Amino acid sequence: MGAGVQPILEADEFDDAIRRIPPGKIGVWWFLASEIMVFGGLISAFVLFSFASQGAFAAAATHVQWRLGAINTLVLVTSSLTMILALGYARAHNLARTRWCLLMTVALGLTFLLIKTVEYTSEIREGFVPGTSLFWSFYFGMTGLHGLHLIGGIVVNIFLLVAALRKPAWDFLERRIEFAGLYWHFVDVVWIFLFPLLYLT
Amino acid sequence: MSTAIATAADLAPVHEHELGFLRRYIFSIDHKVIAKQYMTLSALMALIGGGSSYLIRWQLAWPETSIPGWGPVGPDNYNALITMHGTIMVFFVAMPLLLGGFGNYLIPLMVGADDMAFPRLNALSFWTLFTASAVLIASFFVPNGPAASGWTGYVPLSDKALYTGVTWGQNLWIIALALEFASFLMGGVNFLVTGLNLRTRGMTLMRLPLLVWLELTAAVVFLLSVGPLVAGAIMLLLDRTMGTGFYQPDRGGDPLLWEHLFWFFGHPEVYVVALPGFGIMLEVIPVFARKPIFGYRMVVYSTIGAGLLSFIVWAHHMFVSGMDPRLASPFSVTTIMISVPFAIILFAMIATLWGGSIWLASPMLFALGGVATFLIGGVTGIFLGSAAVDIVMHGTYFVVAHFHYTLFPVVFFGGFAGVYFWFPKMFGRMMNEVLAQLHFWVTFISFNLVFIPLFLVGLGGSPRRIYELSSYETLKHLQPLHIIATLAAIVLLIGQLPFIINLVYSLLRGPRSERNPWHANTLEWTVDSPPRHPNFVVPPRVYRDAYEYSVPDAVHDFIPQDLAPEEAFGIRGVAD
Amino acid sequence: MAHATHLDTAARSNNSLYLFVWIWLVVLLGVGLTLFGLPIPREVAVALIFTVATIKAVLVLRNYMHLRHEPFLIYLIVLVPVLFFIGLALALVPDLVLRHAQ
Amino acid sequence: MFQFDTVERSLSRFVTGAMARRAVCQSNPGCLSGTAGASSAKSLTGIRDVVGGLLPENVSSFGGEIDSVFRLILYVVGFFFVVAEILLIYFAAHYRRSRAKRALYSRGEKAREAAWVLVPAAVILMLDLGIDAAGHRAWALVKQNPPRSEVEVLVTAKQFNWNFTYVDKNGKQGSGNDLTLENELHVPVGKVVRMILTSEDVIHSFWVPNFRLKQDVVPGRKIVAWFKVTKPGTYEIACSELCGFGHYSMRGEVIVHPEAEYARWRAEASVGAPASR
Repeated sequence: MGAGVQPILEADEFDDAIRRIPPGKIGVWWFLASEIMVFGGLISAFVLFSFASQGAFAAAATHVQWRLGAINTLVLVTSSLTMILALGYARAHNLARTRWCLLMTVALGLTFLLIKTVEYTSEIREGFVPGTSLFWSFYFGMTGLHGLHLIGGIVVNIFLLVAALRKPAWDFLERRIEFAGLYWHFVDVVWIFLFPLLYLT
Repeated sequence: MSTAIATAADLAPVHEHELGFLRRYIFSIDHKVIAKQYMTLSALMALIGGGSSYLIRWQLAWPETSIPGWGPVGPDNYNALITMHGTIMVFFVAMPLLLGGFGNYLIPLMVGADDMAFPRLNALSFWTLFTASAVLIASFFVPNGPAASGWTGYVPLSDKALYTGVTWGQNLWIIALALEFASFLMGGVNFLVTGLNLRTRGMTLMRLPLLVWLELTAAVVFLLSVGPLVAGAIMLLLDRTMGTGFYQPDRGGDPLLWEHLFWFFGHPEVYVVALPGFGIMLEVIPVFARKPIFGYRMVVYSTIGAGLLSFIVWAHHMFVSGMDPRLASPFSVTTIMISVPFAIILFAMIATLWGGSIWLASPMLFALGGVATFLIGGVTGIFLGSAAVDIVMHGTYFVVAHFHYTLFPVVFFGGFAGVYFWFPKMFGRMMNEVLAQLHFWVTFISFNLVFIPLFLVGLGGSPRRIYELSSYETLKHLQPLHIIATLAAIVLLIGQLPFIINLVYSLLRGPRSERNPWHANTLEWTVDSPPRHPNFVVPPRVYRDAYEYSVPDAVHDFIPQDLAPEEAFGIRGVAD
Repeated sequence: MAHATHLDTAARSNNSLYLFVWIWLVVLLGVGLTLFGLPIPREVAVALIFTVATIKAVLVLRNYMHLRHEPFLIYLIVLVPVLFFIGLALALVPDLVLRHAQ
Repeated sequence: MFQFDTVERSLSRFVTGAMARRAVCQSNPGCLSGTAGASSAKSLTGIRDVVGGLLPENVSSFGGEIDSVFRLILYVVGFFFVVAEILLIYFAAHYRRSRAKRALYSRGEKAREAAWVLVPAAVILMLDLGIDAAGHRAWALVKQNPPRSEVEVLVTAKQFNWNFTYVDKNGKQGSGNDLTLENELHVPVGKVVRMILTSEDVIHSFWVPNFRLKQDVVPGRKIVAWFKVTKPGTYEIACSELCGFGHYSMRGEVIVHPEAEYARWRAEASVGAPASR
């Protein structure tokens, strides 16, 4: 390909594949890549310290309420379902059900936080605070950070719900629900790993 | 494309004329205005950072005297000064200028997009950074002063107030960095989506201007490296506020964890700053040599290679930190291997000059000056990369001189090259060449006079971050070198006056510039100076890569990317 | 092109599949908990529990986050960070773990 | 790194010898070579002195290894640095813009062109690996397998002091009559001294320029370092990791005694030990 006479568009599969991704979607993915590194860093540190702690972590872990944790996992997984169904119904232009699913998602998210608060209070009553030991530092640090992410997701979903309650532009609503969903499911995936890490080991 | 435009559209359905002052110049969502805001912010922070360097240098040269225009500086103030100097220069000058400023201004124009993919996110990321700077500056005025544990904030020094006496200063430092990271996280996502998905027709990946390639690589490197440090910063903040013990050995924590997490980000961060600087040089050199960049693909691949390598070299900052000595040699190998991609990039720049028709205008001078000085930073890096020699060099002034020789060329030589090169595009006026040349020569000479003596101070064995040499008998003889460096530093600071004068004068009185004063090829030169918002009347169509200079039997010695072949080679001239 | 993508993704979104995946997620949660309860050596249990967690994560990623329909680039965006932080963790092992083992 | 020293010597002899020979030949046409031996030896030591003069005097057994790696890197990167700068300046000066002729159109993408960049890069890669190998030998010697120690000292750093505790010959360390000195380390010349470094508060760094020895001192870790001094005298210890407002004055001294003198000092010190603590 010499001087100014290069082909107008080179045949470049990868290139076109990238262009076809909606900007919003790939933007969310780039953001998630960075989030993976945040939680990845925390989780690696936790795992390594728990290896180093020679059983201290496992001992401390017996004091967390794994039942509540399990219930919370169920709640969060279900909220993922309602979130993705919201997308499905939005694409089918079924407004009533879209609204209902978004509402359920928000409700389930709040339920998760509620249960988490119950856990926190009972643990703190028993005298387990972030400063108690390294395990509890990680426990509160990681679940706290996860909780903040969840709050962010809930806020976004409330915005979408409001948008859905008004007369929505379908194209806009779908895209937003899809992108918000990506984030919501990611927060779910993080919990899927945090639960066994903190409760079951 | 249409998706991209749709998104841009439903986010930014605005036109300048119907905007008031506030929406147009302050809370604007035009990437060109936001870019100028970034540049202004980094210029203001640079004044603080430069001022602190004056205090630091004076203290080192004449420790017993009180500093003219300031007064005496105590050891604790000195530690605070070096901490804030490093933090400000890296996070609040270099990144806002090279990514926030040039990246924001040029990526959409160069790929033929009307604006960033997410204009509001773009504005939000600037205002987040603005808040971060405000927080950092506020930390100067809180009780017990600003952070004083070095820009690396090593624990336990930064972990407990009783070690430095700093209380809220350190917390605000952490918060400022967290906000800064959030800002550039948003910015990085925006860059990547804009640069990859908003490319206009015909703008294939291998036709992207190199600046875009390097900015995008920098963005990816930042996004993927910052996470662990965010995690580490959260732990540090919890340690300081919630009484946890992540970094306190007596409670099962480990100080080396912070060093690992910090440098896992800290080293890639150097490339986040360096690559855009190189990008500017790579844009300027072909234009003023009137030659295609030598080995475009080589440069692209070495850039990506350098980006990947930067993730597996961090422990070279920790050779003598007490980490497992078996880690040293592998990290030595990867570290020294970094010299290969950067050598390729630098050789490509030099080879581009060969057989060219070179015009040493101020942008070219700064670009070449940047290459010439960065070579010193690069080669001295090999000494530090070798674990054995690093036993001697680590934590000495050799390191200080080394990283100033890597960062100053890319940030300031690169940055000034960019300003002199794109000023006509940004403001529609030319800058004064005489003042520019004066500015270059003063900066170039005084910069080298500051830091070459510091290499010798380091070889002489002087640790860095010490308040005065005189407490060590064997270091006393190095004092004259410090005095030379300080005098040169003062000249360097004063030497920026021509630039400031030039800037102000040209903004007001500079001669009007046409669209394409340098006869360059990339798309930003095909629109008005300054460009309108949205950038392009019709989405441009790209026919070739960005460096078609001096093509045989073409009408002119340059062929803009969007010029139809028949116009480029037919009898009709270039429609400029 | 926006319209085009919207149409074919609409064709993809499939509520019965989503429900099916959810059932699997719940089942796997149960499996994880039973493993936790079973009287088997801790190491084995932990290993299995995390295998289950990984399967759940993959289910969510591929079906709810539509990764199965995405181009190669998005796989890269997900996998490269994972590789990086695993590499970081491995590099930390000598300093954080082996030190105590001695 | 002995191989490298011989290479360095012969290489430098060759260069200087050639230069001397040319000088002689210019003076008288019918010249005989071989007059260069002495001068080359001198200029050889010249090179090493200039390099050595930049660093503090080395008095440790392993410092020479590190210095030779330093010189190896200096020669290698020095060569590429000089070549690159010369080309940069020469091109910039020689190919000044001329309205008359267009610049040469070369995209540097054909293999023959790209070779101008890729071949030097490949050479650099080779040399890098050489530097790695040389560096690894020196590193392993200093940090990886400390030799059997003859004197053992517990070094405890704290803001802003160095404390040196000698394990009492009869009785383990910690038994009442250990000897602890502040900012003052006495060691015998020519003996392997083994240090166990710990910190009470923050990270410090034990740095003796003349020993070419630096080791961070980390709280919660017991880090082992060693050295063997080849020349009696007093050498300064500097803290080279920022450790607070007193960092700049966290200074200590290593006093290296001849053996007999050290034995005498040790005997006296132990007697007065309880008093001195």
